[in-house]
Amino acid sequence: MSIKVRYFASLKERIGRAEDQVEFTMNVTVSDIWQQVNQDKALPENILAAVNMEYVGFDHPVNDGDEVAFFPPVTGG
Amino acid sequence: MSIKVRYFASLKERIGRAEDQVEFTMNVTVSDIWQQVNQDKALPENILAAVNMEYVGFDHPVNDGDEVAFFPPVTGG
Amino acid sequence: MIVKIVSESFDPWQEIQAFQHSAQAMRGKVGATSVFVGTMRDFNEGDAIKGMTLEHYPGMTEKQLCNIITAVMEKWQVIDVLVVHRVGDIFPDDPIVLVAVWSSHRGDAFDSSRSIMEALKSKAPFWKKEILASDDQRWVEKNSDGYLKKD
Amino acid sequence: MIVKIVSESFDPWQEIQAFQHSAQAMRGKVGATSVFVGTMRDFNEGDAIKGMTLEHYPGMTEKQLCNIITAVMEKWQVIDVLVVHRVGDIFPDDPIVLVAVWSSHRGDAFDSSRSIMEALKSKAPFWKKEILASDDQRWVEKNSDGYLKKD
Repeated sequence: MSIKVRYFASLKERIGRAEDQVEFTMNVTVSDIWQQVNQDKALPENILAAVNMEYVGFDHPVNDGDEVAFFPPVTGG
Repeated sequence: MSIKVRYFASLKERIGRAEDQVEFTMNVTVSDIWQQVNQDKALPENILAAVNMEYVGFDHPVNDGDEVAFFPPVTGG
Repeated sequence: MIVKIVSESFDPWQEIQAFQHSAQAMRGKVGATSVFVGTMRDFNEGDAIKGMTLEHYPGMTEKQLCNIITAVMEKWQVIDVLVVHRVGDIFPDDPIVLVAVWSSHRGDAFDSSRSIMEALKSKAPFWKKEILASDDQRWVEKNSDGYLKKD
Repeated sequence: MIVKIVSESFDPWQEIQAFQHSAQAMRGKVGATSVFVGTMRDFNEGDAIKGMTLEHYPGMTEKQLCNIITAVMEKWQVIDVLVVHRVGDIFPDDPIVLVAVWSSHRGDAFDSSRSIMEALKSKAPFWKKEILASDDQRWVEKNSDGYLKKD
């Protein structure tokens, strides 16, 4: 299955990419996605995750075609 | 001494006057003023008093030249 | 601080724009503006209302509003305040009151504008007389707590 | 409910006037309008700031703002809501966010506008990068609690 992974703000700069496209053959969680695409990097503190534009925990399952996003605490308003 | 007494809103309509001018020869309180000018009428419930445009209790002293006002609860805004 | 009692209809958004235009010293310092506008509804306590007369106590009204704003500016970090209140004959949809607070931070702005409104409702000498659809008139006896009760 | 993400400068007072003009159905029903406007300051955390870039997550930002407003409209008695938020390059004194709530009563209006702002600050995916007077850039790490600390 194919998953789009997106990064925003300071995390995007830190990783040096705005997005990744990853393929899996088995069921995975948000946490698995991070491990797969950023093997050399520990998850920075306070990073939030979203699947299909809704906030989720890192144990949330990810399905084929989902968009997963990682980003730092929001600072709008 | 000479005191101006003013009434507002529903109290003004009830009393039938917007103001009175009263003369006293001795020290008086807000309560004395009401008694003097409205001898036949008990003070309606919830009526507020002001002396020189500041809220006061009914035992507040009144001096020569003061303006005393009586009115119902305020309903602005 | 500006406090205005007006006997003609006013546009709260134009009042704010004019205030900001003349208060150039706030530019860059303001991070938060909290505004409340009270307008006349065409219903109250289950009755259709077609008009209203707002009486006030000239002099005391301004004095009490200044007292209220001064107390709020001592409690919260506020840059400036504008209060405009209508008196006289008004009709549904007319603005009755505008409270605007400029501050550097949102908490100070929200808290102080609300505090001014609540104090105005309980201490500023204004009185409303409603004209019902039937042409009957009645004095509003007291202000509500500010929430619509769910049925 | 209207939610707008804009990449050009906007005038919050004109946005409100335009919204009210097109929402004629509210006329006579609205007794309370509570508005919050966040503007860019020229200082933050002790440093002079000359500009800012606001990044967002297109799609998720709108979705989260709609979620926030829907939850607020379930909790309080609200007639309508307008939220406008700026993205892109901004400068001191530029409006960043507008939250406007129309309600029949003031308590519902105040509570819901504040609740929308607090939720927006913690849940809507926007990120600020500040450009200091020195030309150094830095990401704002987290939003403040909204109060200026007295010295």
